Order: sequence, then structure tokens, then C-alpha cells
Amino acid sequence: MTVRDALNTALDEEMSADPKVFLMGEEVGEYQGAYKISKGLLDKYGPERVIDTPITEASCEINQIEAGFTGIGVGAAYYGLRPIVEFMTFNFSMQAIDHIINSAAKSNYMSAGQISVPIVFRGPNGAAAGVGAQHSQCYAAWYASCPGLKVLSPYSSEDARGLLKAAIRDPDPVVFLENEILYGESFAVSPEVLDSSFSIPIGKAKIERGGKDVTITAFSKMVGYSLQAAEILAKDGISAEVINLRSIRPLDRATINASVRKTNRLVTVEEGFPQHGVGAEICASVVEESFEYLDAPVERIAGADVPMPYAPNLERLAVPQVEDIVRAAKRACYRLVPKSAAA
Amino acid sequence: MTVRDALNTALDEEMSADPKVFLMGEEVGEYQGAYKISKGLLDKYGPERVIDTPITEASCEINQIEAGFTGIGVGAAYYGLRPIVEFMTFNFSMQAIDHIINSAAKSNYMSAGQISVPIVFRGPNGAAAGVGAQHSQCYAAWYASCPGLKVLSPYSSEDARGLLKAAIRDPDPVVFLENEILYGESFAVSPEVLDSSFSIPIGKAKIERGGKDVTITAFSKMVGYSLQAAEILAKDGISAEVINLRSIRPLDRATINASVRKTNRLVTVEEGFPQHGVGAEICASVVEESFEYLDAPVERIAGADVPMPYAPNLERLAVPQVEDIVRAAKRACYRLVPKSAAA
Amino acid sequence: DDQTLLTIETSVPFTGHNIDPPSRSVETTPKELLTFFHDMSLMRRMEIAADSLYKAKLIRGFCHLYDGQEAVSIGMEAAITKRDAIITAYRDHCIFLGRGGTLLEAFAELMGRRAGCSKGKGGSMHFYRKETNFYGGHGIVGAQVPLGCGIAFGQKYCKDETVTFTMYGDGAANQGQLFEALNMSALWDLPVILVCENNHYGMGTAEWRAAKSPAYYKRGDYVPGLKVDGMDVLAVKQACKFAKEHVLKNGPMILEMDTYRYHGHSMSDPGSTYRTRDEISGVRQERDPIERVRKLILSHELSTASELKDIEKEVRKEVDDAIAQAKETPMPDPSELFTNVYVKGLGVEAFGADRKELKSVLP
Amino acid sequence: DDQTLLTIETSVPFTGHNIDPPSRSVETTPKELLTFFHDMSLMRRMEIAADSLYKAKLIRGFCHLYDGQEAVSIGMEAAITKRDAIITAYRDHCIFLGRGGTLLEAFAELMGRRAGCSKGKGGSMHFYRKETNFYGGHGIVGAQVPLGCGIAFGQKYCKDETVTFTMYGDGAANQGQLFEALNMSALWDLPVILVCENNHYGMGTAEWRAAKSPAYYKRGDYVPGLKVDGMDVLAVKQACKFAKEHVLKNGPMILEMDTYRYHGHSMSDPGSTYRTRDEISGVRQERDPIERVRKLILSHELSTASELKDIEKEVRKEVDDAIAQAKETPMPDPSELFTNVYVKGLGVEAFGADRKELKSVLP
Ligand SMILES: Cc1ncc(C[n+]2csc(CCOP(=O)(O)OP(=O)(O)O)c2C)c(N)n1
Ligand SMILES: Cc1ncc(C[n+]2csc(CCOP(=O)(O)OP(=O)(O)O)c2C)c(N)n1
Ligand SMILES: [Mg+2]
Ligand SMILES: [Mg+2]
Repeated sequence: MTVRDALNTALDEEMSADPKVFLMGEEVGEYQGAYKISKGLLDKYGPERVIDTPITEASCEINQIEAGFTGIGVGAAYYGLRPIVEFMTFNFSMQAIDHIINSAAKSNYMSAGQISVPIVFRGPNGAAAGVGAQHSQCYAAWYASCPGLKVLSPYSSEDARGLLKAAIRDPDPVVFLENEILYGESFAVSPEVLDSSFSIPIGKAKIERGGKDVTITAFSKMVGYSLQAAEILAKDGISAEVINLRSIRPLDRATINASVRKTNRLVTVEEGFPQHGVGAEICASVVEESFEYLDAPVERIAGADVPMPYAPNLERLAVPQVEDIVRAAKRACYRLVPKSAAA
Repeated sequence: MTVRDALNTALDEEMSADPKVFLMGEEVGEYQGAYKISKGLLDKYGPERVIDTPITEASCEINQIEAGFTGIGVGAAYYGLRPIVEFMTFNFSMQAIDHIINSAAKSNYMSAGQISVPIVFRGPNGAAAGVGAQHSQCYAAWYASCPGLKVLSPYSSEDARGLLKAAIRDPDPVVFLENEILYGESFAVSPEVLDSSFSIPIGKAKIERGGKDVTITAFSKMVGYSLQAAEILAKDGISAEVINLRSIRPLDRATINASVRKTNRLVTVEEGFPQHGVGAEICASVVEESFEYLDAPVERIAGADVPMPYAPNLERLAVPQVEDIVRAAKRACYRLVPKSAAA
Repeated sequence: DDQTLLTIETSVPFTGHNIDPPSRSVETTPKELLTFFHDMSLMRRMEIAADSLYKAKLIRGFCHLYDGQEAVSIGMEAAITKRDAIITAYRDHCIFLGRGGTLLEAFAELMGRRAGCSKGKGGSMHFYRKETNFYGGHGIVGAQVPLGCGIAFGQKYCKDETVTFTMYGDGAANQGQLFEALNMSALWDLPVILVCENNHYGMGTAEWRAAKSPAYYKRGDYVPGLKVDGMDVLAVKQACKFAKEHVLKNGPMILEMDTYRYHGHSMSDPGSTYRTRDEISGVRQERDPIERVRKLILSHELSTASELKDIEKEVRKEVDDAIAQAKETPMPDPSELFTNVYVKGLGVEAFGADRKELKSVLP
Repeated sequence: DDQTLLTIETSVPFTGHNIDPPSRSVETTPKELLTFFHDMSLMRRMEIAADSLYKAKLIRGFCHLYDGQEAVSIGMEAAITKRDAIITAYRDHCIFLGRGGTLLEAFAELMGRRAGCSKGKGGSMHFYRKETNFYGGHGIVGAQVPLGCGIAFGQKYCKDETVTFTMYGDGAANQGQLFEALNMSALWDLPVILVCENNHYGMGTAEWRAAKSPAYYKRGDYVPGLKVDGMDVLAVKQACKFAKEHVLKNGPMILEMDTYRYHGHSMSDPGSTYRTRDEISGVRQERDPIERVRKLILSHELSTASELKDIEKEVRKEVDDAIAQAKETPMPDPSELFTNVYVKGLGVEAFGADRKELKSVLP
């Protein structure tokens, strides 16, 4: 099952289970360039519940007016509906970020529980390929810094289905960060995952691969890279444990710390900018809770600290590669001495 | 000299030195509620260069349309002017954040140096008093995660003058995070600080107080709290070194690491949300560069991980207090065992 | 008796944009007029008392008062039901009262007490009353407009045959998201009324300095609009009734309420530097919404001047009692720091400023 | 000879909003018409070649082509000087060429080579040419509108007597920040022309599905507007000349250019699912901007059909040569990863993905 189909079936099942769930966003129905996550849903649920596709004169598309449509989505959630707001990419969510933070994340608190906001903001996040600086940013660290939001980021088809279903059922605002490059990827799934009752608990990481020598944390596309790195490390006799974070907020500090207490070494991996990133938080959390277990400096692999360049050779340098993870893990295991290279 | 006057004189001198410098923003001329940082400048430089104050029919105020006026400011910087854009508070910068990140921070890179953006975004940041969840957020970690931006946060009058002058003269976009509560505070300043040529190098932290037992990093209002904490700790025989970060991006990793290599203990202090915060980054940086020097877990003091409540008793619990810093420093020095309290 | 039908002319005619305005003749009853008088007086008194409490440092932070604008809330409420929804900005105390909130809840919130309508966690700008469809209380200028359109979206989705009034100021009228939301509301025929409370200033900025075109009822371009004397409670009632019917059938509409705030923008603004005292006292003398109703009541001999004075005395007492009571109510329990961050906290730990000293499992 | 004045009627009259439209009679010369023919043909050819290069995987990511819309760029350039400024969205290749950029710089940028106009760091959406006041190349829909108003602010501030053309699409026309920027530009009388290139679709969305009122020249409300046949290069020239004069004296104005893109929105869009092939071929046959000029040239006997064919052949060669050259140019040096992050890097260290392997002191 591809991640695209996983997301599509999750949407379909949750819409069929709860008439208050509806889709709005920039996924364009007739338009062939779109990512087609909501394929078939218009036919099934009609233009009242899939509000992006022009079919009747009464419906319209809502591209490129993110502040307005996000505000409308949040307002609908105030009223008790369960909107799923799609951003064509999360880069455009910056135009609507005030609504995500101030209107969605804080309302339940400010109203002492009167105004809950059961809404999901979803879409592709982070780097795609060759789309340049304005279309490649990762928003995981920003959103996950905000109390009131829950922030999920699936890797596999199992994740995509289980986490999206959990997000839609959750009574709080959820930011759901997908990855364009993963949409077409296929993952084997168990029958259980295909069951319509399937969902994954929010706030729990998954150990994708057990190991004893070094812990590697990652989310989204970087989980795949980390698994590849673990494969290579295994050949060198290093047993890496790969943690798929799944949830960036709440962050599963318990699973991470338990793993580090076992391996005594940590490599964090993410595609976003390094400063104030997810890796920094994980490092801080481990230092706070498991300092005495750490046998080596925490190694941080992240996007380069530059805007995303277009040229393919520069772009490759700007995002983590499998070999970066391998190298960092070896350093953590004292199999390598750090080099002091300059570009 | 108050921080307000420090900012005011810095603006005045830089406007007088360079006719391309102008002010635009939400500081309202006739309005008594404003923070009065730009007091007197309208009279001196006229409505063409202080573009917020209604004096002639041709001028207007530009409150509450942040996306538009920020975009206009950035465009003016593309053209070669040196705009200083004031946000009434940085909370409202979220409506304009796309321009700060995508239009300002990334342009020089995307254009390979053709379109530089010499602009300053300034205004009060973080918690004031009793203004609730939507008006109290700290944006230091968000902005400072973005390559292309420089992010400064002054504490004292010396900082305010020297950093603002440096920011205005700098050819890159600078986010300048002030603190409402500090505006009225007075600091002694040396004659050198009052000289119109004075400026502080961007990217360098200042050791506000030397010490040997524990390093405390802080910025903005929390520097004052940390100095108070150091005072108290001194009475208990603990010698704390207090680092005023001044610049959040670039972060002065060298000064921080050098201090920790000396004290072997670190407490980070900030008012913002903890996850992916400045403290997390500092912790990661020290673990990366000075792991073997650390004798105790890094202690992180930050805003509580909740939206800001209004009630004074809750509000007090939601932001760091001097005693929190003292306690954390003592823990770092193994003078206290951590308690596991629940609220 | 109380229920006799009276027909009264509005102060000035309505002006329409892309729409034929309703009649100037408004129906009312003696009872309604007396209720208006009582309710507006209560609001006025509440706001004046809030001013004193602020000066006595019992209220902190931002505090935006509504006195002068009471007719907008009261006229609107007279035209609609509590199943219709309202959302507004930070100038929200009286809107809350109009929706059925109590003085005690209001004052307790302002003082940050647990008896407050937001249990002391919201403060002056964040009053809510979901049970009567009052959705707050928003501090970010303009943000409430798309939110209100979203509530109307919900009403239409659920086929509730109700409408939403989304209130904003003349300053907010220049915010881009308003135009985005209006376009979508018009495309989708949402039952939403954009109520622009034009009190002629956004903080210290006169409308003409903030807007090239301060004809806010026309700013919807393709969306119909109506200009209303917002100091005339009967005109407001008439306009809101008209608008509610209109939007249920045809989609959004703008009502520009010509109104005035007596107080400064918030408590730090004396409100007298960017406008003249003459301007303020002129409005008080000629257009005050409460005095207008007093005159109507007296000229129609529905009550005597001294009976009205009694109402005012009684109102004053209601307010004083509520304040006294509010002062007795406790602060929120410290554990409230960690409640309502989420509806479903998932048993996750959240941290205080010193995470090793203060943490809590989220409920 | 070359400089004989010709007077030609525009295809359709201009339609004005809050303004008297200019005359339909446009002055031109044989030389100008032949230049138009050459330049538009060159643009057309460049875009078609980009399509092939994309399919050959030499261009990656997003790539938005301008063929069909050439008359807007060319007509505009004919009315203004390079001291006037232009800013646009991501559909920027031809705007760059119109501003004096070379084919080599364009193709090299598209292929991510260091000879590109942004040294390969920008890509298709981020072309710039500051020396002739072309400010890009922006990927965030609508953002370029306030940016353009800001450039105009700079022009006015410096008393340069120049103007800015800020170009956006029919989709972008619904963005709120456009209304914010317009209000301020009108209050400050900025010399800015908002050029709405209405190609009738924003991605796959027809204009009437995205806008309640697709009369974009009227959407400025209090700002004057003009509707222009954007497929008629002479009409565009006339309108831009008129607009430039107008805004220098009176502040902003909107020009709605009725135009059409032949290609899909970007390379992943065949462009034929949300519109009929008949629609596209109808436009090609009846309104194509190049064919219109060809007909004018032939009917005025300024050149022969075969001479025009020769121009087209020559254009094709220019393009092929530029591509061949671009292919030979090297990729950016890896050290470019860390250049231009700042103008002044302050000697700070910046990190690659593995900070212990790759770091650099910022220049
Ligand atoms: C986005 C945003 N920008 C700025 C502010 C600061 N601010 C608070 S109230 C206000 C004036 C709004 O005026 P208006 O809309 O006329 O409402 P009124 O206060 O007159 O009721 C401003 C600029 C804000 N709260 N939000
Ligand atoms: C803020 C934002 N939202 C969404 C997008 C995705 N997007 C790219 S182009 C486009 C359509 C814009 O259409 P239009 O303005 O008509 O310009 P055209 O492509 O027709 O030239 C959209 C929605 C974006 N780039 N930026
Ligand atoms: Mg107002
Ligand atoms: Mg278009």
C-alpha cells in the first residue's frame, strides 16, 4: 500500500464514520498536478464535504488564500465540525500561521475548555526536489513548540493510516506533516492496519528496528534513511536502534530515553534547519533525563543551515544523506574521529 | 539611561547618519498608549521618514495590516532603502511572517547576492503582564532557526543602543526582539556607549558577570533575573557566570562553550516555550562541543509549556522566576536533589 | 400595556450598497424599550466600574471598554436568538453580557478569578459563552472575521437555519483576511453578517488615516452592505433583522454601525489626544444610545423620569453587588496551569518553568 | 522607413473603472512591430525549449511557462524604461528576458548552473536582474504585490520619478495582502501599477470558481482600473504608458490583462483536464499575440511572410545555441552552499547536514 492510498483510505473511512468530518483545501480536483490524496472522495461524499473541487456552481476552490480559509476552518471547528484543512504545502501555512497558533492552539485554554478545536491541518512538509528555498521548509520544530497543538509526522503507510485516523478522531488541533516524496512509496501493511478501526496512539514513538549500540531518532522520510543507515552499520558490526518518532508533540521522551539508556549513544536525524530543531530538543531531553547514561556526545544530523538551493549538487549537500547518518553513528560509537572539514 | 531612551537615541542617530533609514510601523504618534520609542523623531525627520504618524493628509497609520506593511517594508529594502519596521508586538508579526522568512531572509540567497534586504523588524517580544495567551509569545527560537535572518535581543541600555545601531547598519535582515517590561528600566552607561559611533558586534555574547562554578545563559529580561540569581547564589558560595546572549542568531557558541569548559555546569534561561527553544539549542551545542567537560546535566529553565494564562497566580507560575534559576543552578552544582513535584 | 405595538422612525435613513435598505419605521413595545434602557445602563455601569477596578489595580493588562457602543450589542440581540452566533474582538465584555453572561462572571474574569467566564484564564479579551453561541473574545485584530465565517459555515453545514454576526472595528476593516473570507463566504453563500463597528478610531488612528475609503459598508465590493446609525438601538435592531433574513437566503452582508467609544482605546489611553473633548461631549449630548431611549420612553410616557432613575440606581447596585461577590471568589487553583491545554492530554507530562520542580500529567 | 509612424486600433476598447480609458489608437513604427515579432517569438521558443528540457530531466522541480502571455511583457517593456521596476511571481522566465536578461542566463539557471542569472541557486521561480530593476521571481502567491508596492515606495522616497509594475495572476487576486497593500499605496499615492495577468485559471481553478467577482480591474474598489486585451501587444503598451503617467501623478492603478497560458500551470499539469482543447485552440487561432503582430506586419506590408519565417528560424537558432552553451557551463562550486546566506557573514560558522563533517565560515 502506498502512503497516498493509506492517507486516502484513512480520510475515506473517517468521513464515512463521522458526518462532521469534512475536507477543505488546496487539493485541486480537476487538476492533474495535485497529489491526489483525496481522490474519489468528492464522488463519494459530494461537494458539501469535499470543498475544494469545482463541480457545482456553488462550490469553489480555495487556493492561495490561506489566512482566510484556515480561519474559516478553525471557525467551523469552534462550531463543532471536524474540518481537515489541506495546505498544498506547509510553506503556505505561514500565511495562516496566526490562525493555527492563536485561533486554534490557544482557544481551549483561553476559554477554560469551552471552545475546543477539533481540526487537522495536513499537507506535505519540508523539502521536495528542486523546488528551491521558498518551497522546501520543514515546520515540525515551529509547530511542535506550541502548547495546544499536537504535531504528527508519518513515515510509512501504517503510520499514515493510523496517525491520520487518530488525528481526525482527536478533539484537539493536530498539525499533520506529510512528505511529498513518500506519497508514492509502498509499504507492506498487516491486515490489522487495514481494519477501519485501526489507529495509532498519539504521542508514542515506534521502534522501527531494535539495536543495542546506538539510538537513531528520525521522523518522516528520514526514518527510511535511518533504516538504510542501520543496514550499513550492521555490516560494520554496529547494531543501531531506529526510533520513528511519529509524534513530535507530544514527544515520546520515555521511549527515546529508554533506548539511550540501553545504547548509551544517540544520533538525531531531521531534514529541517538545525538551530532550535527537533534534534536539539531530543538532545536536551536525554541530557536532562539520562545524562549519566550517555557515553558519547549526541550527534545531530539536520538540514544544512542555509536556505534550500536549487542546483542539484548543492541541494544534495543541503539535506541529510544516508552516509551522513552512518558517519555520525560511527562517530558516536568512537569508530571515527571527527574531521574538521570546510566546504 | 532607560532602555526606551537607548532605543530612541539609537534610532535618532542612525536616521541622522543615513537618509535611507526610515521608520514605519505601528508605533502610534498621537496615541498615548504606545511605547514611545520613536518619540521626537517625527518632528525631527518629518512624515516622509517616520511613516506612522498622522500629521499631513498624505500620511497614514498602518496598524493591524501586518502582511501588507511588512511586504512594503521588505520591498523598500529590495530597492535599497533601510526600513525599520515596528510591530506593536511580535505576536502580530505572525500575520507577516511569510514576508519575514520567504521575502526577506531568503532573497539574498535565492538571487545569489543580487537582492540584499537591509531591514530591521523590531518591537516588544514575549510576555508582558496580564495580557493573556495571544499577546505573550516569545518568537526568538522561531526566527533564530532561519538562515538568512539575524536575531538580536537586548537586555540593558548598552545592549539596546549598541545592538540597534548595529542592526540598522547591517546589510542583512535583522529581527530585533525587545521587551516591554524593560523599556522603563534604567541602566548606567559609560560615555563610550553614548558616543554616536558606538555599536556592538552582532553575534557576540557578553559575560555580564564572571564566575567559576556554573554558567547561566539568558537573553532579554531573563538576564536581569539571572544576575539576581547569581547574587543569591554568591551568598551560598556558588560563583555563577552569567552570559547575556545578545544575539540568538548567530549564536555565540564559542563564548558559551568556553564558559562551560571552565565551570563544567550549565543552566539555560528563557521565557519562551521550552520545546525546540533556545535552551535546547545551547544544550545541544555544548553537548556537541564540550561533552567531556560537563559535570552535571544541563538545567533548562523556560516558560511553562502552556499558553499564557491571565490570572496573576497562574501567570507567575508560567514564566521563570529568580528562584527557579537559583534552584536549577544549585542542582547543577549538586547542592540539591531534584524533586518530582506535580502541580 | 407592556406589549402595545409602537412604531418609531430611526434617527436617520439606512444607506444601502448593492441592496435596497429596509424601512425606517421600526416596531417596538414599551416593554422592549424599558428592557433596552435597563440593559444598556447595566453595560454602561459595568464598563465604568471596570475602569475603576483597573485603576485600583484589580484588573491588569489590556482592558478595552465598550461604553458608547451599547446599542450595537443590544439592538443586535433584540433581532436574533441565542441560537444565532456572535464572535467579536477584544472589546467583548458587553457582548458577553448581551449573550446572557452574568456580571459576576464578567468581573471575576477581569480579576482573574476562578468564577470568571473563562475561569480567570482568558482575561478581558477572552470572554466566551458557548452555550449561547458566543465564540469570544479575540485579541488578534481581524482574525475573528474568517472565524465567524467558519461558524456560519458550520451553521449552513448542519442546516441549522441560524446565522453568525462577526464583529470588527474600522481599523480591522483594512485587514486582508477579511477580503479573503468575504470572497469565500460569498462564493458559498454563508449565512454571515459582517458587523463593522465603526467607532471612527483604531487606537489613536482616525478612520480616514487608516483607510483610503472609510465607507465600510461598501468595502465588500460585490457583497451588499448597509450603513446604520449604531447609536440608535432600534435602527440596529431593524438592520440586524433585515440582515439575518437576507443572509439566510443570499449569503453574506456587511452592516456598518456608525458608533462611538467614550473611553480611550484601552486603559493606557486617555482617549483625548487624538480627538477633541468637544467631539466626545458632542456625541454624548446628541447621540448617546441610552439617552435616546430615555427620551423615547419619556416622550411616549411609558415611564417617568424618576422611575428611570430608579432603574439606574438598581443597576448600580447590581454592579456593586457583583463586584463585591467577585472579590470574594478565589484565584484559580495552581493546578489549573495545566488544565485545558488539550481536551485530551493523553497522559503526557507537561512542564513548568523549572521542569524538575514543577510538572504535571496533562488531564 | 523603419521609423514611420503608424496608428493602429486596439482589438477591443479599454474598459475603465473609476477612470476614463485611454484612446484605442496606438502609435507604433515598423521597427517596433518587427522587434515585437522577434522578441515574442524568442520568448515563445524559449518556453517551448524549456518544456523539452524538463521532459529530458535537465530542469527539475516546478517550472511555469509563459507562452501565450508574451504580449504582456513585451507591451509593458515598450511603454517603460529599465529604470522602472518590475516584480512578478514564479512565471518569470520571459519577464526576465524582457528586462534584458539573456537566454544563456535563463537556461543555465533552469539547469542549475553557475552561469544562471541566480548562479543556479534560485531555479525557475527565482530569476532576478537587479541592474534593470527586475526584482524577481517569487514563489509565494500574492507576496510580490506588497513587495512591489514597497519598491514603488522606494522610488517615491528617492524622488526617482519611476514606477513599479507588480504582476500577479487571477488566482493571486483574491489574496488579502493585495488589499492591504492597495490601501496603503492609495493612502500614500505610491507610483505602482498592479498588473493582474488574468489567464483565467489559477492552477486548475477557473476564475469564476475562485472569485465571486472576477472583474479584477474593479477589485481595487476606490482604486482606478483598466481592462486591457493582454493578447494585443499594442493595447498593453498603450495601457502601460497611460498607467505610468497616471500613477506618477495620482497613485496606484490596476491593469487587468486578459490573457491566456497555452501550457499547463506547471510541468506536471497537462493543462487540458479543466479546460477544453477547443478553448485552447480557439485562443491560439483567434487571439495569439504573435500571430496578431504577424498579420499587422503583413497587412501593412512592412515585411514579407518569408522574412518573418527567417526571423523565426533565427530565433530557433538563438535558443538552440544558448541551450548548447548552457549545457557546457559547470554546476555551482560546492562552496556556494554557504555563500549569500548573508551579505555580511560576520565570520560565523555555518553547518552542513553533518556539522562535524561539513562546515564553513560564512563570507
Ligand atoms: C494583528 C494585530 N495588529 C495589531 C494589533 C494591536 N491593536 C489592538 S486594537 C487595535 C486597533 C483596532 O481598531 P478597531 O478595529 O477600529 O477596533 P476598536 O478598538 O475601535 O474597537 C490594534 C492596532 C492587534 N491586536 N492585532
Ligand atoms: C500562498 C500560496 N498558496 C498556494 C500556492 C500554490 N500555487 C502556486 S501557483 C498557484 C495558482 C496561482 O494562480 P494565478 O495567480 O492565477 O497565476 P498563474 O499561475 O495563472 O500565472 C497556486 C495556488 C502558492 N505558491 N502560494
Ligand atoms: Mg475602531
Ligand atoms: Mg492565472
